[in-house]
Amino acid sequence: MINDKDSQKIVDYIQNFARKQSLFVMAYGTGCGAIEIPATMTSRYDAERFGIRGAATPRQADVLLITGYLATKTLKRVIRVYEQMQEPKYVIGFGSCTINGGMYFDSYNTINALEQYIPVDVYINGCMPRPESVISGFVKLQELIQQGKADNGKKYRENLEWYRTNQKKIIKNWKMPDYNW
Amino acid sequence: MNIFFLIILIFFSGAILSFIINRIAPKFSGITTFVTIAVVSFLFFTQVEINSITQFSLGGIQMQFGVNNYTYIFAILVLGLSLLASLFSIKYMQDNDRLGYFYSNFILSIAGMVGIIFSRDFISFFIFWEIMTWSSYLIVIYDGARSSRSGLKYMIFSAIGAYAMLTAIVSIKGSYGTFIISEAIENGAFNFTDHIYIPIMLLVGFAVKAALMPLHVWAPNAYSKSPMSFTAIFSGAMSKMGILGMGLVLASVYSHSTDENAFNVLILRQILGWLGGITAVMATIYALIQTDAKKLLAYSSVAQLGYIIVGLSTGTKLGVMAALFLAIIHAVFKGALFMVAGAVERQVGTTDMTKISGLIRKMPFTFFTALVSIIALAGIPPLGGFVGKWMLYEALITESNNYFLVIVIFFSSTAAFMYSYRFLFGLFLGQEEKEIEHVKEAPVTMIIPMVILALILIVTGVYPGILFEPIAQGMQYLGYSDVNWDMSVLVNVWGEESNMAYINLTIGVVFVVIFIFLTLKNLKGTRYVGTKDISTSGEIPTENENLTFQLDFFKPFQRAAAPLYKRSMDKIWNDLGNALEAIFDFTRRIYTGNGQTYALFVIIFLVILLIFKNTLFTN
Amino acid sequence: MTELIKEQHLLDSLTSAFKIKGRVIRDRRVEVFADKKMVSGILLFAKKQLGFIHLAHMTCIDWIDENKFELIYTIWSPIEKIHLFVKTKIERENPEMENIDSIWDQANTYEREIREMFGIQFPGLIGEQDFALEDWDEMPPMRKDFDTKKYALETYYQRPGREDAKDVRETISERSGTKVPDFAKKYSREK
Amino acid sequence: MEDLGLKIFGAILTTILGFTVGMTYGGIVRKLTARVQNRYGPPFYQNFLDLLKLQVKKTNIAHGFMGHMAPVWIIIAAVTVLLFIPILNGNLWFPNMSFHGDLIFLLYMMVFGSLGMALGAGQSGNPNSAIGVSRGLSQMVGFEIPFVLSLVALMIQYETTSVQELTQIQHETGVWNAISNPFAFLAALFASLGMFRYSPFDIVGAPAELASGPVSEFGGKYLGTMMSGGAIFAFIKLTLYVHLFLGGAGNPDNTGIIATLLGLGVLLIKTFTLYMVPVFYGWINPRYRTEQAIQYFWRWPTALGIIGVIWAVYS
Amino acid sequence: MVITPIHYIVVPLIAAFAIPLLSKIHKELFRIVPGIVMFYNIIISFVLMKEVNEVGYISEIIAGWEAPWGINLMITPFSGFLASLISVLGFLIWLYQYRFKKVIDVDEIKSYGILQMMMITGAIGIIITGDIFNLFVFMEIVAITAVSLTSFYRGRDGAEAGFKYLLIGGFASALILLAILILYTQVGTLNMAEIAEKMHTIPLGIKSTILILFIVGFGIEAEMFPLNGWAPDAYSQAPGPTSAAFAGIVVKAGIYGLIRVIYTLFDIEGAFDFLIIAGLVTMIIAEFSAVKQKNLKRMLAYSSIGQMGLVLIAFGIGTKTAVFAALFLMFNHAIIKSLLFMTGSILMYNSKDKTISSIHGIAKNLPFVSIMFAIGAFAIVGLPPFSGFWSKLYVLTAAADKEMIMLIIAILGVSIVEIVYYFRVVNKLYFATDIEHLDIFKPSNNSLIAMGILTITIIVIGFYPDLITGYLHNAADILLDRSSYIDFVLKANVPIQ
Repeated sequence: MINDKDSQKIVDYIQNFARKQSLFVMAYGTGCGAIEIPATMTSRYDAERFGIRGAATPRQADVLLITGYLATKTLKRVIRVYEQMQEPKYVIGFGSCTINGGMYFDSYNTINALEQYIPVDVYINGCMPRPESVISGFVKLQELIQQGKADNGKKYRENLEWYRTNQKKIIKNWKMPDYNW
Repeated sequence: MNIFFLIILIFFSGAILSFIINRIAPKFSGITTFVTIAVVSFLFFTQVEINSITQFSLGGIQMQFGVNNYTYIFAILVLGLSLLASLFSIKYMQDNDRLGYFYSNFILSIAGMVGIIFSRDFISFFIFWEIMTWSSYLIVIYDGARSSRSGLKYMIFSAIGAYAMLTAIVSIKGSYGTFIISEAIENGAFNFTDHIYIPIMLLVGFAVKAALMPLHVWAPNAYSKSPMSFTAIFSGAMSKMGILGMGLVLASVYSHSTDENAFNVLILRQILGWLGGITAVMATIYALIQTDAKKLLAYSSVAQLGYIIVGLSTGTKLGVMAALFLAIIHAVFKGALFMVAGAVERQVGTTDMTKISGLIRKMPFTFFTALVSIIALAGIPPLGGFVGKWMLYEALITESNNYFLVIVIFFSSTAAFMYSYRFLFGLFLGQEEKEIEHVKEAPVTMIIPMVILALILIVTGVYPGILFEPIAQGMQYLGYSDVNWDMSVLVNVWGEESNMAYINLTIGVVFVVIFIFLTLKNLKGTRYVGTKDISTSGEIPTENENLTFQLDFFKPFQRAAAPLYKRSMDKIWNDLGNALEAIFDFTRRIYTGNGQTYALFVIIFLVILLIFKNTLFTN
Repeated sequence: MTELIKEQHLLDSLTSAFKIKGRVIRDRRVEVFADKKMVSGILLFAKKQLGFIHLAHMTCIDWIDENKFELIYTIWSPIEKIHLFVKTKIERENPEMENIDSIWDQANTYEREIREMFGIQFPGLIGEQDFALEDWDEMPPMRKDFDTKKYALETYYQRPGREDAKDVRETISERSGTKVPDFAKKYSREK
Repeated sequence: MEDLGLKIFGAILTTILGFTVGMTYGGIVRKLTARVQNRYGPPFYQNFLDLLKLQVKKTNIAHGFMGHMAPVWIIIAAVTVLLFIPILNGNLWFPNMSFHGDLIFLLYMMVFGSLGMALGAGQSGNPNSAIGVSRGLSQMVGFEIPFVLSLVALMIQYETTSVQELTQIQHETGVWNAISNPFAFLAALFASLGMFRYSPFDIVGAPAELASGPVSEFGGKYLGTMMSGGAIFAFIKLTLYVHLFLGGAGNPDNTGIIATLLGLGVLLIKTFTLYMVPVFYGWINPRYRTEQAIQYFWRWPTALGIIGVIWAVYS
Repeated sequence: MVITPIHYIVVPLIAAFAIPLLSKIHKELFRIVPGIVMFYNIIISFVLMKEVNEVGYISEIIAGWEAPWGINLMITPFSGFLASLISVLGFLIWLYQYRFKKVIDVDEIKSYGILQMMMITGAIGIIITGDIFNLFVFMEIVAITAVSLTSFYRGRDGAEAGFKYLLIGGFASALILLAILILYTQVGTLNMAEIAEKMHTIPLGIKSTILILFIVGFGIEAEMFPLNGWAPDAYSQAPGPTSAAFAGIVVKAGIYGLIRVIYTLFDIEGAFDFLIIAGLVTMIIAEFSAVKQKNLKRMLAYSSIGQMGLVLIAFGIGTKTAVFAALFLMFNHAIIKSLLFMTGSILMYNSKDKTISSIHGIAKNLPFVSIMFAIGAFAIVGLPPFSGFWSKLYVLTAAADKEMIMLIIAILGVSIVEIVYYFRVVNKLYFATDIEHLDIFKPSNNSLIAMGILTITIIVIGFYPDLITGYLHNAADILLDRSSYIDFVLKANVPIQ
């Protein structure tokens, strides 16, 4: 019965619904964007009504929220956090800096495109994006999840070679532990 | 030859033999010990008849040897534990010097305990008691200068206890004209009407071995400083000798108490109970701030003995049964735990919890033993420890109406979770230390005794009746008639019963269901990772970095309970010791070393005597 | 300038003691220009004798045209309420400066930063080579001759569409009706 | 055998009930908290969604055998305790093995889960977990004292250690223990503040301070299983309180379906009301430090408990 | 060959005069002859002891004058027991000191053996004489020899100790002589049995004065507090074998004098209570003082004083069990303390500054000596299964029979103090290996044999006290029977004409 396609569809639907409605966010407050998170979560915008709540550790989190520019030093930590998260896991790039470097595009220590290093599901534009746009970003992510298109953990695993090459290009002294994928 | 003399002979010749063998082939010293104890155990359990009496006389004193149902409980405990501990000891002590010294004292201390068990008169009881004491003292100082201070402390306190006991013994002889224990009881030595000091002195003597507050201060050091294979017996069995004596005395006192002395007995009961309770609490809170696993266990032993004494002090059927049950269970799990500490010490080289962590992968069997024993220690169902605690609470609430003592005991028992966890966590859990990567599981002869003890704990948890049977018979000897027990059902005075087997069945079913569910569910998706792979805000701990939280583990509790830590019995005894030293120094100065002064002394003495001659001497 | 008595007094006492030049910038701001070797003496004197007990800041400027680094020590006297700038210039080749963290402990932080960002060595400086950067093995990035844009283009993936990033200073200055100063043009990103 | 079948069925039913009610209460509390904070808040079934999501996570990480066993222990403790307390007084639908169990057993069995979790947390090697465990155990020593005092008061007042008996007595006399021994009830109520670990006693998880304390390294199915265990525990504690102090629920004389449903309704009302106490207290109090929390319990609640015991002895 | 008590005195005296002559024949005879004499003493003692145990009393009249006019030698089971104890110890001490390097090396070696032998002879004389003045004479012999032995090493300390002993011992002699004088003026006889018979005729005031003089006089020899100031110095300064002889022999003689006077001569109330109090104070002060001692032999000396206090207590209780216990205690103290002094001296000769702390971990170098010291320590504090336990037990039982509970507690409390200082030494012997011992002074084989015999005795008696208890019971019985002593001397022994 489980192999039955229709019932699998139903199961998928339910699973995706639960995933979509319950997003535990690991907010990696790298840059100035971190200040927008409290506004998003508290009374005025209340992201919890979408089932979005903070997670304290990457083990429990579903969504990795990168809020702002990523220095190469920080990127190392972000990669580790991302790898410690458990699938299905999603990444939201938040603010212009994660998209193209923003105002730091020519900085000697800031990466310019996040998806080169870890797979990103949704980018939220703006410098900084207001809570409305953050929530809209989350809603977009939820749509993707419901459609089953958002599982980038698998993508990361499958293209690990490529991501690693990119990561190692800028993190010269690669001392990360090896995971038993 | 009489079986009792044969046993003593075997023990003493075993002691001498192991001493000699060590000179020839140190390897076989431990095996000799094991064989000696095994032979004695075999003889004891096959040849000795319960309630048979052997009479003889030594130094003009009538003596009796014999075993009754009550002491038989302790015989099982002592011989069983000694057998396992001596097996454990073979490999544990392998690389040490002076094995002959160790093993001959080892055997002598066991001989002392077995002798105590089959002594039916006070003199042989005392003789064996002292043999046990000094042989164990010699083992405590086995470790050299480091432990000589704790050894001396142990010896002094033991002497205080032993001499208190001797005072009572000779007083019994003086007042009741016999040294035979049963006759003394019949003659009313423990009536608690006149010669109240006799039972009290005896209790003081036993209380020292049972590490009752305020006479416990020797115990933590002595337990932790002696070799672990001996401490397993030291804490497991030897402390129970104190319990044996206390049980005997208290049972006689209670069963002979009449209306006139009811109040006295009540006071005694309350004092003992509270002393036991305070012992339990204080030892517990000191246990949880220890960083050395051995010391933690030592304090824990003191605390557990506190429970047992509380149980004995109630004097009720359930209370005494709880105490005896706890005594056996405590011997089992504390024996196992000290063996665990010993195994860790041997394999790693230290038991300092701040230096060790993450041994679970290296020493799984040891961890299993530790886990089971700790569950029993904490009194968590379904293991044996719970049964004992259950009976203790029931006795306190339903039979002896000592409600606030319940709270004290419960506080201690809850705080015991803290140090129990600390022990498991400190040694076995947490991140793996880089320095102890080479560590392997302990040798088989060390694992076997530990695992046997763990299995005993599990079985007694499900079927406490196995232990209830001998205990009930022993209690009948003490004068408690109509002791009910069932294989797995606990009944309190109000008629309520708890079926341990039933509970265990439930737990087992739920366990299997959940375990299968968790294990099978997305089996492939489950990854086991190393303990270095933890979420540390993205930071990567280096190879040598150990993030395990070990120092000041219960600092907040320590702060909250700061008033409790202020008064330390050690300090009070130290002050007393210093005061005595001052007195000694003063008396020393009487001897000035000056001839004239001495001559003056003589003259003064003569003059004083002449002045007071009429008051001193009459016709 | 009559109201700047205490500033002038301070300057006088410094110049008379050390034979150095200096000036009063405005109220509560005094700067002196010292030789490399005199700096620690001046600082110690200011700390012990004049009450400048606080090292507020320490920084470096790369005067690439003069081929010099300028080190600026900002110290503060809570009694006089004056910021004193002690400035000194050192050669750009193999730059080396005296370590003053024995005078003020907090100088250690600044010195490590300057060492990392400008490559100025402070003999006897305690602390790891890495300060803010991690595994940096290029030219110290705050030097004027380090081309950060070139480095970024080479090292990081550049998202297409970002090439039109122009120097917008012209436009902004036109919009506000001012002119871009000459020195600014010199350091324009678009050579 | 028929009896056994019924029991198994009842056991499953009880577990489902406890689980559902516990989870729902948790959801409602989240909603209420949001409303108090002037937010819209998540739906009341949010907890179920969270749990489902955690259970359908594709990968899970365990740090070793004890890490794997920790949720098992919690569930064992939760389900066992649940089966040994009466859900409805004398109702056959719920297996109610409490004839055999008693309060002391329950007290210790509840710790079983905590210990399992602590061991699992310990094996993860995360310092936050260990600190959380240390705090949790310390706090437990704090609140157990007033709690046990109140229980002892009850036990000696009615000379029984069985929950079932206590409920039955209240049912027969019609006087709740909360009224017949108000001091013990108050002490227990204070203890419940610590037991539910809402603010100001949320020092174990301590968000923003310890990551999430002992569960820092647990995710996916492990976290989900722990959550369900926690939910059942919440229900257990509430039911236990209701049966001990608030007259229990259910009518042993009438075990028909309607009466059962009615009894359940009463149970839910009482438990929910009780649940609001720690929640309300939490809304208006910031987090204590550990030693403050312990000392909090050792002051007034303990005093109340002692008065309660004296009251029980002399009444 | 007929053995009579006179041999005790005659043989050593002859030997003492013969030794200087014999030594011309062969040098070694210096040392060997005293040993032969000692061994002969043992033979006499055992023969006499066996006999006296059956008969009750043996009397020997010297120079043909019958008692009460002449001097008679009296062997009772009590004195027979002490005499054999002293003989055996004397022989063992001789065995121990034979080839004892520290003694041999000194020039006065010739006098040493003679002095030692004469001291023992004097002690035996005290015990077997039946004449009070004769007793005084023997006392003087003991005192003089003891003083010269104390200052045997002619150092400053030895001389000082000898002087102290001489001073206090002079007091003792003077007081005893005074007492005898007064006694003679009152009863006109020096025979002890006759004195005892006529004692009731003396007025109480004079009687108690005499008693006090005797108590103080003998108390000095018996190390009663506060008359024992000489003892620690003398013990610690004397050569090792002599210290053992002091503990085992000299003190026993003093105690004998005291007991004979109080038990046989006088019939006064309160003397027993006085003994208890004096013994208690002696014991407590001495044991307390011992704790703080740094010199091992001084510590042993204080311990010895304390044990004597215990003996006094036991005699003071005065019941049959108590006297039996006291005798047992004397026996134990003699063998154990001798052993301790023998081993302790060897240990002390190995320490540079004569302190306990400087013999850390010497057990490695001197295993046998150390273990014998340890056994001695175990025995003296009364740990079973060593002999010391039994005597302590009997003392306590005797006290308990009279319901003297505080006394029991005091005795046992002091025993704890004893444990403290003895175990401190044992701890140090065995378990501190931080000091290297280079040139070790090792005991010769004959010393080891002597010590070994004592050790084995301790253990054997510990396991089987019945070996001697029977005899001791008999001795105690007869000691308590004052009238039979008088009757035997004055009536039964009068030749029938």
